[in-house]
This record gives sequence, structure tokens and C-alpha cells, in this order.
Amino acid sequence: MIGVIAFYAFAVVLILSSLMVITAKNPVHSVLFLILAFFNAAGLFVLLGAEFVAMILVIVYVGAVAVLFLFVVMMLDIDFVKLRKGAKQFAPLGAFVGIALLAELVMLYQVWPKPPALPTPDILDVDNTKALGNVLYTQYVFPFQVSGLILLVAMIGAIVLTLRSRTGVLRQRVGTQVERTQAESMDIQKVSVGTGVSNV
Amino acid sequence: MFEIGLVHYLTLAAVLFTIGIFGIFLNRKNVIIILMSIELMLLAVNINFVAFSSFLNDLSGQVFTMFILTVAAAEAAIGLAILVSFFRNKGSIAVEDISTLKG
Amino acid sequence: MDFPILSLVTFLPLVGAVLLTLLKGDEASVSSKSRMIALAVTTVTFILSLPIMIYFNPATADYQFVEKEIWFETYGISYHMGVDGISLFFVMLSTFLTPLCVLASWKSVEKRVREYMIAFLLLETFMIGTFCALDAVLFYLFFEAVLIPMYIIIGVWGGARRVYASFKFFLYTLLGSVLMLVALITMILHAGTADITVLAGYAFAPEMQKWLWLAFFASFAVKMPMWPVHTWLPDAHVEAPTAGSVILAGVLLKMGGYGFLRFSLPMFPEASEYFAPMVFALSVIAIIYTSLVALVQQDMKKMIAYSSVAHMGFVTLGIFTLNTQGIEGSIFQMISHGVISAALFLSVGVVYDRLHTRDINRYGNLAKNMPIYAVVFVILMLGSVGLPGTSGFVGEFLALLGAYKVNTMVATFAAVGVVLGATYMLHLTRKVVFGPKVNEDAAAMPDLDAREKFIFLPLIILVIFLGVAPSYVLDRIAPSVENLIGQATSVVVEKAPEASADTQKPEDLPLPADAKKEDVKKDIAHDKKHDAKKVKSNEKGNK
Amino acid sequence: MDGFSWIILSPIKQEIFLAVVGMLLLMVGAFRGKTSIGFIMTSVIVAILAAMGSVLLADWTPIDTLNGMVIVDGFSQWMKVLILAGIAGSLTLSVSWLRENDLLKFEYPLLVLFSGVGMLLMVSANNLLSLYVSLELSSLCLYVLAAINRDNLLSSEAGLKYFILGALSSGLLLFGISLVYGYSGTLSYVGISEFLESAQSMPYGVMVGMVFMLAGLAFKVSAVPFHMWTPDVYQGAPTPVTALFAIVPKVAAIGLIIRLLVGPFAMLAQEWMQIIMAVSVGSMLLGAFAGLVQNNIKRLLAYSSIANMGYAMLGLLPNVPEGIAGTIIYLTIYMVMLAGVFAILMSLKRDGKSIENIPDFAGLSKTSPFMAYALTGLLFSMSGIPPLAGFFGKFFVFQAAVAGGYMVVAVIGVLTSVVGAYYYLRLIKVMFFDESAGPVDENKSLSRHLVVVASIAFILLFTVMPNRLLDHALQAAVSLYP
Repeated sequence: MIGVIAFYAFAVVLILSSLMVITAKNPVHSVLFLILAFFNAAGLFVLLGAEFVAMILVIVYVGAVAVLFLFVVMMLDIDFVKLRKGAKQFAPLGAFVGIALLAELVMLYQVWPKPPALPTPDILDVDNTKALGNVLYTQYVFPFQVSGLILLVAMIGAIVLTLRSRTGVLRQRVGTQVERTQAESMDIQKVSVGTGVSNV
Repeated sequence: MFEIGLVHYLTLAAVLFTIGIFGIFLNRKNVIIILMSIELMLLAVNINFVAFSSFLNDLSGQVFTMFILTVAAAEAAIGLAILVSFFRNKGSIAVEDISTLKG
Repeated sequence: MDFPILSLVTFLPLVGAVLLTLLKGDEASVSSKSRMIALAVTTVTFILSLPIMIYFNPATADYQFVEKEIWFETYGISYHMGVDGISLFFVMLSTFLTPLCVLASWKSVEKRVREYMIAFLLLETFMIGTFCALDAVLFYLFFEAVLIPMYIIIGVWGGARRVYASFKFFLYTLLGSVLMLVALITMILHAGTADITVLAGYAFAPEMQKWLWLAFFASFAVKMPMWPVHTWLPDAHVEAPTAGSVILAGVLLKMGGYGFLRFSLPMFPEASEYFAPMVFALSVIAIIYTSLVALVQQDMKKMIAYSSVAHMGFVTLGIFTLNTQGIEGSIFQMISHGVISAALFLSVGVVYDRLHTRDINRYGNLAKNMPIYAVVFVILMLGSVGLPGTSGFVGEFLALLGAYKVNTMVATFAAVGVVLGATYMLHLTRKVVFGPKVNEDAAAMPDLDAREKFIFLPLIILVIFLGVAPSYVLDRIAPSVENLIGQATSVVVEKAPEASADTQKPEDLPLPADAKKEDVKKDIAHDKKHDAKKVKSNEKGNK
Repeated sequence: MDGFSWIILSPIKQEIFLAVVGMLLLMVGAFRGKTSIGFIMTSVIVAILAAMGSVLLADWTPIDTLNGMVIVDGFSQWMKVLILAGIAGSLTLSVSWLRENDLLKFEYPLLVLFSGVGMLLMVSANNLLSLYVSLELSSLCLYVLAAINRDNLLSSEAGLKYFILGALSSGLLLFGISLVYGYSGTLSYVGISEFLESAQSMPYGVMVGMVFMLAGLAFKVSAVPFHMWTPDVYQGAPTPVTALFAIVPKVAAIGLIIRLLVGPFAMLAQEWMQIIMAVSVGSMLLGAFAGLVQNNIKRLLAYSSIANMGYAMLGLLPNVPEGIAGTIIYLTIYMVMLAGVFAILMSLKRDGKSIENIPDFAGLSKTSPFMAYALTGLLFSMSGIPPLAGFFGKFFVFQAAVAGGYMVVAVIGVLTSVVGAYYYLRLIKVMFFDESAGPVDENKSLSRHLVVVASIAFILLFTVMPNRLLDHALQAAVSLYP
């Protein structure tokens, strides 16, 4: 019973908050609602027995992606009022497409002949995290490596698109500092008494 | 109604997916909201995967979800980088209608 | 014969074209060298093509000088060349006209001479290839490739509205032939081969034949051109440079007729019979309507272009009579028209080079200051209206004779077209050659120079030779035509008694039909000569 | 795990090699900076050529590895050769262009390389998971490449549009994958295929999933109805990137679609044939008619590529090896022609600025005859006029369509090819019939000349000796049908 209530609670909040994401006037609110949606989805995952994925969802999405969104929204000084213009005219079409799609999918879902698949054996025996760990580096090592490459590419991409070497900025060059020799850095002068140093 | 089955999760995911698509239609010019709508769509997919995985007693759905999360994070990084670079050039994030045929 | 003479003749111009691309030097020297090389190559090609005619065995309907190499293994496509009675003279026509074209452009083309000559050489390769190809895909390849050089010739060296004309030419023709491509593919998939000799004997289902026939018709009718898809032709002719018009009228139009003979009749006999009335109707409309249109033209080239459409009407009429006289007549008509219309366009080119106008009203009384030209023009005019003793007579007469056998009504209407044809040609001649003097500059034009005389001489000789000795040609095409009629009618003949004839293998069919054909052929040959003589004597008597 | 063996990596050794080379060069670039650009570019090209050689020499017997995640067979080998050749070609073309336009960054060849690795993995994916990650690897690089001219509004706008629609299409693809997974219970191609073979009733869930997946993949090949990004991206992206986009990713995506359709979804052939038919008819029509009004040659090529993808997909219709071979040949020929066209486009400049608008090509046959004639040959070939190679590409795919009984589709195809011929002709007309729009700068790049000459030689010589290529294509296609 508690599971049923939890499901409906998560589901309702999830849907409401995602609706807010797409309709909120202020994008900052959108991002915050997105975070809320993620939290609720994580709750659903827990209900489904996928604790590890739920945790990752919170850590990766809320911790990284949503914050990135927030960061960009704040960083770019955007006139959001202008952007909303003309939005209404597409709403009916969007609604129509959406509802048609939804109806078809729900009809499809009414029947789910459970496929005679060969389930992964240890999903019920060991806890979720361990089970995932068992397969991730063995059975799924190939996509794991490729996703490593994907992250590398994302890094290169983000740097190549946004990093700028600005001129007029003072920087510390450690190498140059270290390579300085005594001859370059020190000049021993004989100072006669009472005259001081003039040519520094 | 009191038994939460697969169909409940799937329907929920479908609703979420639809909201995502609808969000793209609704905010055709606001790229940030479009990106968030896409995240919603991916979330719906994840719910699908985890639900199927749980009801099939098969882990591969959950593994897939993890990869989706990874890729989506990378995608968000790149998307936002492109957006920033676009904003620097244009001073706004309004994209022209994509389907307009220019001569 | 093992020597690959057909390939040699076909690809020699291509070699010449490659040679031209290698020329170096300043523009003037390249131009003059290009002219020389092009003339040399085309002349050599013509000389090399003579043995094809000389060694051609007129006794058989088989393909001769055959070459066959596997080309696309997996798709049953081969490089297969050969000539029979039907294609022989078209090959000759191509090799014969191209050197004349090069000569005709000697002075009139001044800019980009090298490119011009390359285009002509390529054109020659593709034309000869079209007539020699015995593989459907190879045929299509050459047939379509013609578009490239012709498009460039019209577009670069053409008149004021060349862009419009070249686009219209290209797109009309392409539109027609892509449908043929789909049909070809269908046939290849059904028969498992693209070999024309095999396809000709393959029995396609009757319903399918109709579709295939229509697809081929779309291509050939545009190329011929038949009414109502002829409208590209006047534009193309008017805008093309003289030599372009010559090739267009002399050879390219014949590709359509050749296609009908090579594909439509033998491969889709039932459909051909089924659609023959439609073709008759279109042909008659073409003959009468375009003759009337020609009557009111003020532009010499346009008038001749429309007359071409009318003459091609006789060709389609003759082809679809499906009898010996009709088909032989139409082949003869094509050859004769190839010579005469080429010569007519050249003669228009002569005056155009001098005055740079083609307006009929600007010329008059040329007989006085250009007597040789006047003689040439009159002979050509007489050939065009089909005076007995010229080549034009034989073709038109045989085609009409064939039509009479099938449908008197059609033949009558077509005969009206002959009268109309005479009317506008005489009108043209009266105005230009004999009419009153209209302009000082026209009256001051010099007569033909040596080069021009040299161009016209062989043409005139041919017009008269073909008129007085048609049997030289007819004897050579006869066996192939008989064979063709056998293929085109055997299925129909066999089918009449039992409905399931189309399930029979094609190899079984020709035997009885052949036996029957021999008799018919003798009769017809006899009748034909007799009739021809009679009419000739009558005409003489009237004079 | 017991007994790890290096052997299991051997089928994808080329990909591993390229990825490792990429990472090493990334280090070189990061530490050496601008001075190492030439070295990195050369090394990448050499590495790609080496990988291509290794693929060519490899054994073509089908073998799957890494728990069935990837499969290597004749088909994947062929596609890999195409992809590697395309990448090597586009990199070769791009060096001097990038230098002339001050866009040469060391990340450029590396991104191309990594996206190439992704594409190589795409065509040998044998599991929905490996399909997804390899597709994303290549796509992410392409998003960045489209926007790489970051100080140019058009370029970053192109990148943004490409990214948004790309992400949307990934969403559709993923949704489809989730349905396929849920209703068939497996992610592996073999498993799906077995499930469908043993299915008692109509597997509607898998079917709907497949439709979603095809919709997502249609984006990658810029087929109707997900073509909207193409013209903007083609126009906005720097020309070498456009060349890359036009040539390579589509080959990979088509390869992926082919493997997916004739492999796991073989039992649903009746269903997917309808979709492929609709998509290809739509693409052919749109590509032909929308191309008519274009004035920018890159946009024109975008529409032409939409149409061409429509033609290429015709080969899938009969679902037989001969048809697939037709598609393969079509793609090969198309790729070579496009390489030539782009080499010419990059060479043509007037006063240091690239020529992109069609009126600027006026009189090119006088000012730059070599380029004009080469471009004319290529355009005639693209419009499918024999005896050039483009004709045979069309011939084979139309043959496939007719063999599949889709006569009407074939007729629509040939008719749209006539419409398409019009816009190629228009360009030829401008070059040959119009008065010159002024002289063009001299082309100094030898590599571009070489690519042009090679591509012309190919379209001429294919007609003379097509059999080797055809045999290999057929072998490759046959390897898909066990």
C-alpha cells in the first residue's frame, strides 16, 4: 500500500514539475523544476529496485547537468520576454501531436507479453550496486570504454568552443620562473656609501 | 488500480516523453528550454528502461540507463558550449526557425 | 570477322577528342589545329566505316561484325556490338555527316573551337555507339550520353535564346528516356539479360508489354519527335549552330525511329499492334498540323524544323503499319531525310553566314547572284517534297503504300500532308531563290566558295543516287526488315487460334511464320518494284 | 574473469589503434600547442590510411566479439573502407582551406578522428547499446565540428541547430530502443532476431520501437521528414566540415540502418519496407523540388544530398543482397563524386573569398577551365547521365526498387532525377553560357587538384571496368544474409 501511495506521489509531482519546466516564465525556475523532476524520478527508480541508478541520477543530473544549466542561464544575459513571443501559435499543433502520440503509446502498453528472455542471473541474489558492478566491467566493457571516449570528446569540444586565450592578462609562467638563472636575476653592484643605487 | 504494474510506469514515461516533445513545440526559440525538454525526454526513456529492467529481472536495462546518463551529461556539456559560443556571436539565444527555407 | 571494326569506328572519334584536349599553344594555333585534327579524325572514321558497308552481307538478317565482351557480370549486361540491315545505314549516315559538319563549321565557329570540335567528336562516338549497340544498357548509355555534347553545343555556340532551347532539349529528352530506363530495368529483371538479341525473342506478358511499350514510346516519341512532344525541336534547331542543326536533323532524330524498330516492334509485338492506331492518329496530326505551322513561318530554320516533324510523321506511320513496305519505307525515309534535311540546314547556314539572318523576307532572287546555290537549293527542295527521282520520293511513297494496306483513311490524310509539304517548300523556294529582289545586301552575296561546294557535292549526289537506285539500300535492309516483321507478328499470328500462346516459348514460334513470310516477301517485292515503276512513268508522262 | 585474451580485441584493432593515436596526439597538441598542428594533421591522415590498409588486408569472415557487442564481416569492412577513405579525403582537402581561413586548430583533425572511430563502430554495432554509444561518439564530434568556426555566427548557429535536432533525434532513437528492449527482452541483435522468429503473435511493441528508431536514424541520414537541419548546417558550417558531413556520416548511418533492418528486424521486413519507401520517396521529392530555388551552392548540395539519400535507400526495398549491393555502390560513387565537387568548391575563390553563390560561377569555363570542366563532369554524373559513374549508381538502385516490385517508386525516382538534373544543369549553364563574373584566384593546393583528378578518373573509369567493385559490393552485401 505504501508503495502505491509513493508511486502516485512521485508520479504526480514528476508530471507537474515537468509541466512547469516547459511553461515557467523564468528559465531559472525551469531549471529548479527540472531538478525536482529528477529527484522524483530517482524516487521511482528506488521503488523499482534500482538504487544505484537512482543515486547516479541525483549525482550526475542534479549535481552536474542541472547545475551546468543553471550556470549557463545565469551567465548569459538573456532577454527572455522576447523569446516567448510567437510561442503560442505552435501550442495547438504540439498538443495535438503529443496527445496522439500518448494515446497510441498507452494503447500499446495495455498488453505486455513478457518476452521469454534470459534474465541476468544475479539481479535478485546480490544487491543492485554489486550486480551492476559485476557486469559493467565485464559484459559491458566495450560500451564503457566508448563512453569514456565520449566524455573525452565532450571535454575537447567544450574547450575548443569556449576557451579563449585573452590578451592583456597577466599570467604566472612557472617554467620561466624556475628556469631563471642567477645571472639573470641577480646583479651585484658595488654601492659606495651615501650615493644609493640609481640604475635599477 | 492498487497494484502498481509495468503499465503504470510506462504510461508515466509516455506522459513525460510527450511533455518533452510538447515543450520543444512550445519554446521553439528558447534554446535553453528546448535543451531541458530534451532532458525530460531522456528521463522518460530512463524510466522506461529501469521499469522494463525491473519487470524483466534483467540488468541490461539499468546498464543502458547508466550509459544514457553518461552520454546525456556529455551532450549537455557540448550543447551548452555551443550555446555559449552562439550567444557570444549573436547576443541572444533565439534561433531562427529551423524549417524556413532560405533561397 | 574478328577485327573489331565497329569498336574502332565508334571510339576513334573519342580518341580524337582526347587528342584535342592535349593541344597546347595560343588560341589561334589551337583553333586551327583543332579544325584540322577534327576533320582528319572524322574523315578517317568515315573511310574506316566504308568496309562495314562493303563487306556487309545483304543475304542474311543476322547481326554482323559482332563483338561481345562481358561487362557487368552480376547483372547480365555485356558489351555487345553489331549491325544489321536496319542499323547499317544509320551508322553510315553518322560517319558521313560528321566530317561535313566539321567542314561546315570551319569558318562560322570562331570562339572556343577546340571545345566545339571535342563536343562533335564525342557526339559522333555516341551516335555510332547508339546504332551499333546490341545490349540494352549499352544502347541506353550511348542514347543518353548524346545529351551532354548536344546540350553544350546548343548552349555555348547557339543563338540568342540558346539557354532556353538547350534546357528544353535536355529536359524533354531526359524526361522521356528515364521512363525508358525503368522499362529497361524491368525487362532485364524479367528476362535475366540485357542482350537485345535475346530480348527481341522474349515473350513478355501482354499486359506488361503495354506498359513497357508506353515507357519506350515516351522516350522515342520525344526523340523523333512526334506531335505533341515536338515543341523542343523548333527551338533547338533555331538556336543551334548550323552544324548542330545538321546533326540534330540528320542523325539524332533518327534515334527515335531506330529505337521503335529495335525495341518496340520486336519486343512488344502485341502492344505495338494495340497502340498502332494511336500512333497513326498522332502521325497524321503531326504531318498535317506541323505542315500547316511550317507554312506560316518566317524563319527558314524553323520552317525546315517543322517540316522535319512532318517527315518524321511519315516515319512513325510507316513503322507501325507493321508491313514490309511501311517499314522499309520509313527506314528509307529516315536515311533520305537525314541527307536532305542536313543539306537544307547547311544551305540555310550558307546564307546565314553571309547575312546573319534567317528571315525569309530578307532574301530574294538569289538565283541571280548565287546561281550554283540556287541549283543546289532547288534540288534539295525537290528532294524534300518527294519528287520522283530523288530520295525523298521513295521513302514517302513506300510508307504511304504500307499505310494504304492497313488503313486507307490514314493514308489519305497523310497524302494531304505531302501536298502541304510541297506547298511550303515551294513557297520558300519561290521567295528566296526566285522572288523579287528585296535587299541590296542580299543581292550582293557571293556564290558558294570551294569549301561549300565540296560540302554540298556529296549530299546532292546522294539525294539523286538514292532516288534513282533505291534498291541498293532496300536490298540490304530487306532481310532484317523481314526478320523484324517476323518477330513483330509471329506472336500475333500464332496467338489467334489459342489463347495460351503467350506461355509458349518464343523459340517455338518463328518456324511457321518464317515459312509464310518468305512467300509474302516475294510477292511484296514484286509489287513494290512494279508500282514504283508505274508511278514513275506516270509522273514522267504528266510532265 | 578467467582467461582474458587479447584475441577478443583483434576484430576492432583498427578502431583501438585510431583511438590510441588520437589520445596520444591530443597530448602532443595540448603540450606543444600551435606549433604541432602540421605534425598532428599528417599523423592523423597517416594513421587513417594505415587503418584503411589494415582493414583492406583483414580477413572478411564474420566474427563477433566483446560479448557480441560488435561484429565484423564483409559488410562492415566495406563500410569501414568507405568511411576511412572519406575521412582521409576530407582531411586532405581541408588542410589548406583551414589554413587560408585561419581556422587551423589541432583539435580539428582529432575530432574528425574520434568521430571516425565512432562511425567505424557504428557499422559494426551488433547490440543496441553499442549502436547508441558509437552513434553518440560520432555525433558529438560532429556537433562540435559544425560550430568550430566559433567567431562566425552562421557556423555556431549551424552547430546549434544541428545539436538540437540531433539531441531530439537521439531521444526518439532511445525511446525506440527502450520499447524494443522491453518487448523483446534483450538488447542484442541476435536476441531480437531470435525473439521475432519465435514470436507467436504480432510483436507490436517491437514494431513501434522500430518505427521510433527509424525516425531517429532518419535524422542522421538527413532523410525526410528529419531533413530540416541539412541546408542550414551545410551552409553555415565551414566548407571542409560540410564536405565531411556530406560524405562520411551518412555512409555510416546508412550502414547502421542496413545492418539493423536486415539483421534483427528481418522478420519485420514487410513493415519497414513501407517506412523506407515513404522516407525515400519523400526525400527524393523534397530534395529535387526544394533544390530548384536555391542560390547558394552549399544549400543546393544539401538538398541534393537529401535526394541522394532517398535514392540510396531504394536499394533496401527488395531486401535482397543485390539491392544492398546497389546501395553500397551508390554510396561509393556518390562519395567519390562529392569529394571531387567539394575539392573544387574549396579551390574556387575570388579575391580571397570563397565562391558560394551560383551567379558567382558565371563564365568559369573561361577563367578556370580545368575546374569548370571537372565540375561539369561531376554534375552530369550526379544527375545520372551516362556514361558517367553516377548513372550506374542510379541504375542499380532503381533496379533494386523494380526488383522489389516498387515500380511506382522507381518511376517517381527517375522523374525526380530529371528535376534534379535541372539544378545541376543550371550550374553548368552559369559556368558555360554566361558572361564571366571576373577572374578567380589561382588554386595553389596540390592535394585538392589530386582529389579532383582522382574523382574524375573514377567516374570515367568505373564504366570501363566496374566488375571488381561490383563483386566486392555484392560479397559485402551477401555477408549480411547468413
